[in-house]
Amino acid sequence: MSLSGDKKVEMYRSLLLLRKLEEKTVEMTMAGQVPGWLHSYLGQEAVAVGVAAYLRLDDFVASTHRGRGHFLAKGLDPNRLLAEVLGRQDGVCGGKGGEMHMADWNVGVIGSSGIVGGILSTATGVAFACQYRDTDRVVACFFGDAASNQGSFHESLNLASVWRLPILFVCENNGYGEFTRQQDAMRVLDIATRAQAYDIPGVIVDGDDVLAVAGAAAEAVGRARSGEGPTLLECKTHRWSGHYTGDPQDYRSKEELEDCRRADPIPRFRGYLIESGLLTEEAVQKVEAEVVDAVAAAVEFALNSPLPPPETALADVYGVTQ
Amino acid sequence: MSLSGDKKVEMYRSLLLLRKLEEKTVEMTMAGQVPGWLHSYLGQEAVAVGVAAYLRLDDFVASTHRGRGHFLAKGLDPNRLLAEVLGRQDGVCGGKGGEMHMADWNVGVIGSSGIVGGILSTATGVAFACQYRDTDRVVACFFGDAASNQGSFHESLNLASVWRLPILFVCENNGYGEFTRQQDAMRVLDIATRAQAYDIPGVIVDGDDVLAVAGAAAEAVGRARSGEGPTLLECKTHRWSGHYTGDPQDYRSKEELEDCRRADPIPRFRGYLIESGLLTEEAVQKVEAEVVDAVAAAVEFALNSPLPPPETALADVYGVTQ
Amino acid sequence: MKDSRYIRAISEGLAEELDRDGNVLVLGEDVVEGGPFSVTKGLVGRFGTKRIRNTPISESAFMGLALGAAIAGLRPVVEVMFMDFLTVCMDPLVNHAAKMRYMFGGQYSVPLVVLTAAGAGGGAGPHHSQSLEAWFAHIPGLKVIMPSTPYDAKGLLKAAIRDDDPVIYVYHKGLLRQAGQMPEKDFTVPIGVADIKREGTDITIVATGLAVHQALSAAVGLQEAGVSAEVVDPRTISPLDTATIVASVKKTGRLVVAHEAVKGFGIGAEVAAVVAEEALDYLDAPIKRIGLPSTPIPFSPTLEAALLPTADDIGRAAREACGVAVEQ
Amino acid sequence: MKDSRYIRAISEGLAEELDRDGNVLVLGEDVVEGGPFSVTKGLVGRFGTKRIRNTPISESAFMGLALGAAIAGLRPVVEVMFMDFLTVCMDPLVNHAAKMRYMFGGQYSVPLVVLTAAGAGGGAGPHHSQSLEAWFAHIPGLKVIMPSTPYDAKGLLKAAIRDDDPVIYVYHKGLLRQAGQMPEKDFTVPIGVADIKREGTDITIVATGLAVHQALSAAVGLQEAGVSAEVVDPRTISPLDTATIVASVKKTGRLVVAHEAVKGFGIGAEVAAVVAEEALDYLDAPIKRIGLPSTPIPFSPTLEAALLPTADDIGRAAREACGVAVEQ
Ligand SMILES: Cc1ncc(C[n+]2csc(CCOP(=O)(O)OP(=O)(O)O)c2C)c(N)n1
Ligand SMILES: Cc1ncc(C[n+]2csc(CCOP(=O)(O)OP(=O)(O)O)c2C)c(N)n1
Ligand SMILES: [Mg+2]
Ligand SMILES: [Mg+2]
Repeated sequence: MSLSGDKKVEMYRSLLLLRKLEEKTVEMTMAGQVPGWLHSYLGQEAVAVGVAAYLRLDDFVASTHRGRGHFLAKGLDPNRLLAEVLGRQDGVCGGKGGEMHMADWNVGVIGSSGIVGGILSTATGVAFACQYRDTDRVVACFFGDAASNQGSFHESLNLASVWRLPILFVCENNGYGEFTRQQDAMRVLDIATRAQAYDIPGVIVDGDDVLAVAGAAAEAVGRARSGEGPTLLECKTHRWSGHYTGDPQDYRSKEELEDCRRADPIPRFRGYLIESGLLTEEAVQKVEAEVVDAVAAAVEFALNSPLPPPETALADVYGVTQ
Repeated sequence: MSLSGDKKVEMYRSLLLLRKLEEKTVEMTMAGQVPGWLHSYLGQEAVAVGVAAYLRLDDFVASTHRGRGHFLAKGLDPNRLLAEVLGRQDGVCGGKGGEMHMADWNVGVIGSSGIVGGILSTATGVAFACQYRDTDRVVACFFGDAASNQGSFHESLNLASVWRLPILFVCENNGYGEFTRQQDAMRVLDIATRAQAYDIPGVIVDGDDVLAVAGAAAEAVGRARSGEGPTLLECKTHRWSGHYTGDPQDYRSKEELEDCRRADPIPRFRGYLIESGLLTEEAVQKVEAEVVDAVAAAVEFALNSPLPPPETALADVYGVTQ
Repeated sequence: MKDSRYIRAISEGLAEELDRDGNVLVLGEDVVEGGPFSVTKGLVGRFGTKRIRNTPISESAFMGLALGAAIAGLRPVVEVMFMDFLTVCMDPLVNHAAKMRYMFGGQYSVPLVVLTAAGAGGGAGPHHSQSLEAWFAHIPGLKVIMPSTPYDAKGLLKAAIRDDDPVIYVYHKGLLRQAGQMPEKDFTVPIGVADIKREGTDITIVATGLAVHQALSAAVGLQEAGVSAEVVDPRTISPLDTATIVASVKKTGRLVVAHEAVKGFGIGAEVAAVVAEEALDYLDAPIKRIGLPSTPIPFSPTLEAALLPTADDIGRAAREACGVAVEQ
Repeated sequence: MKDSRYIRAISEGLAEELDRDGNVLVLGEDVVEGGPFSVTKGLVGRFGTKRIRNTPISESAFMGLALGAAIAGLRPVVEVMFMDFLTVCMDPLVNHAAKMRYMFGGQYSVPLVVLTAAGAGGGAGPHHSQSLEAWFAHIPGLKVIMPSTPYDAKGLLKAAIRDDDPVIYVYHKGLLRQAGQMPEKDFTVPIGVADIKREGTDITIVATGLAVHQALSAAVGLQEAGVSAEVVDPRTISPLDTATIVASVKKTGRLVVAHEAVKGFGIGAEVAAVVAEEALDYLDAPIKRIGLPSTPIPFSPTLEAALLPTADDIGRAAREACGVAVEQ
């Protein structure tokens, strides 16, 4: 199954939405409008969009503290996403989760976690349910390079492997866990190597090339859907910003930061689309304008959303007893 | 460094001590003299003795619920070991630890754990201390095949690898975790494969061949002593008895159980010693007689040791505040 | 009504719910063979390995897996062999299962049951003997139950499986052979409702798990000394039925709280605190708590016996509270 | 004496102990860069990466590693960035560090300090805001301290590093900029000794961590209403200095206990229970507890603020206990 031209244009729009909404969110954070921390996804957009390309609405994603890109790519409403980041009533979790803890089951967003490695086993469990019910639905679970040093990574991959669960473990390798370089936290540089410990395929892909990511994901999704079990997909990518918005990044050289930006997935993909005649310069402008509008609409929606009523703070700790 | 003839004879004696003391302990367990459960080490003796061959008194071992063999091989006094198994005052932990929780720092026995995978990180920490202090002491940490599915395995090996700690991770692969076969708990059958996830050597050895184990351990100990970091050493062996003494083993066929016994490391090593002229038939009798005596002495010592005074139950929760 | 043992009550409760609802399944280490105490024994014959499933030794992953299955609509029962092992899977339980409904704005239900054996006795040693219910009771979003009789064991298990929140189901190993009566037909025991196991007028003994039976036995001795003890079994630790406890203390004017867990910062503290908050003026004597002293559980049965709370300890505390001469 | 902030008190305490004893070292995620709250900032310049060491994200392994180092004679200080993350390393702490001295018959000392940030405020959300001290206080073998002032922060940290038992050192993020005085010279604050932060005669307020300051602020308002409040800061949660608490209540006859952790099954319950056991006859009013209601901590600052205990809550409870009109 290859991607249609329309689908590719849609992917371009998605990349742009992730980028522009992120830029805006970072700006709002610097302006003090966002409570808590913000973990910017700038630079890594091709991973989210590439993996989402072959996911259906009834498939799932699960994610991390750096998760908004994954959610947008899966189809989470940008308005409700941004409202959540601002802790507003119309946020997708009513303001209770915020940036690091978001879910929207209706579009297949299982959720994210402020605990590094915390979501892998839950995602594995959703994949288990997909299998238990004899569906062909699949789960894509995102996590960082540093998260692959947590015990939950090992246990979840082993369990998914032995039960052949329909799940993609997508490692977004941006070379850092907070301020620590990957090579200071592990001796393997290819996380995909770790797949061998579970006898599952480990695939490495250029995470700044959205089509390459999509291609690798397609194969892994295919395996998962047809009952062949999990894949570990490592996407090598770049974290443009600091660990959190405001991180001065003293631990990175100027050259390194410039290199990061050179890997920008968006102009690369745009170039491809134009070259292959899928997008004209005009169409590029149009998509851009639409995305700018969407971002503006999200900002307006989010800022206009009221703060949640204090009494909701006590709601939903327990369900209604039957 | 190769093993001297004397050392080999000593290893034979050690194998025999492990075997005979174990047979006696199992007998006492069946007779209701041992509190709690007993996890028999019958059949796996070559692993403990082989690994211990190149360890110095000031090196360390750490172990599991199935740990008495490791401790005896490292030099723990059989009298005090058996007294501990019986929960007596002269037990090596005053009766507080019992079979699953034993330590004797004086002979380099760090300790064991009733929590599967629980000791790996502690052992890694002792190795860290050896390195921090610029010594050439090393740690051998034993664990089972099933324990390699715990997160602590992954995290500990990664940490030991990245800091190049002087430790041998010795996986005693007996093919079972309790009643579950290895292949039902993981898809890799060679645990040594998992070493690749940490870029450390992963070595497989016949765990029923004490000289093979010793040879592999020698190399790993050498690496550790000289600052080259950890090794994952997988010893394929056989668990003769059930998971615990009394386990009817319905889940294993008669043939399998017979095959187990055919792998007996002791006659094999005895044959080698006799063939190579290191041991005469007479000497064999003598060693055997000595071991039988030692076992009888241990039993007498342990049974004569009083139950611990009840007031000690309150002691040693905290240290004396300075 | 029929006779049953506690262990059988659990197996039957599981079997009935597995039968009733195809979404129910049982996961854990060696559950196919029955687990460490045979509570799942025989289930695989009826329900197959799809629904009765052995897991690798990876408590953290299979707990999280069960959570994922639960939010996707299944109703997993996860066995963690010994409560001590919950230390390796606190994160999925506490940061995820407990908070998922709340932090995601009410989107999810988490119908997850964790079945685990607590308690000491018989030389299981420091890693197979702990009673850690207080940890889970302190976490909003979790429910904690500790049945003391076969009736409660079955009724609460079935209620837990049908409940839409994560429930930690703690049974004491020492209760497995406990006998009792229960209905032939389907029944549940409501979560969050205490049970007065014995009525009395002079003193309230709130006891949980194995200690309920110690309290009942102490009550017999107390009766002989002219003291009428009421034994209240909360059954559910969280949410705690404070109304029943407070009402009982208001009636009797005296309170002893007993459990096997370490006394300090144990659930007995909460019971005492609630009473000191809501019924202080009714108290005729200081509140007494019985629990394990501040020690790990030692292996040697002699040492273990020296530490574990007994019926005598409860009886003695009750006599003191009532100002009745204490036997030597 | 000199002025210092709480954050500086911690860094200085670490630096002095690192200086004093070559066995002391600091481990944790990004401790080289200072950790999430800069408490280890600058140490690497003086002590190098051998002694100030970044770890992979593997809390369970590096906690166990620190334990192994401790039994081998080093004195590691391990930073776990947020107390919520302790859920992933309960096993090395609870089953190993806490029990090792005991279960191995007194062979080992475990001079291990766990440094961790607790508490909510500012939208850190459900996974970066919890106060879980009650869990650790319930585990024999562990010590738990919660300093509320720069003086206590430094003195207790130094005492903890010199202590031969595992100590969980909990600081509240909201205290980091707290200012206070302390000696120029080396000093320690003994573990296990409470501090009366304000003397009073009408009511005792036992408060921990950030709540100490809320209690002190409430005490000012109470004074204006004619109520003299004594504020007792246990400083050490376990072992708890019950003597000081009980003596204070015997003097004042009233008790409010306040902390930020969830009220139910929190450490306030233990304080209340001890008083109901040892000073019941001195109580002139029901014991009141202030703490978080039974909820996770939500992200939105509006919601968070609706839940977190305040000085007003403490003041109101104290007035009620004293029968003084409560302000609207
Ligand atoms: C259990 C746990 N430990 C530590 C942290 C603090 N922390 C948050 S993000 C992060 C780094 C994660 O790195 P990686 O997994 O590579 O993801 P990235 O941030 O690069 O996307 C750390 C250490 C945490 N949130 N949870
Ligand atoms: C955390 C934990 N989970 C489960 C158990 C119960 N248990 C004890 S031994 C064992 C099997 C261990 O298998 P393996 O690691 O292969 O060692 P072996 O018994 O074969 O020597 C299990 C599941 C435990 N003690 N601790
Ligand atoms: Mg990263
Ligand atoms: Mg095994």
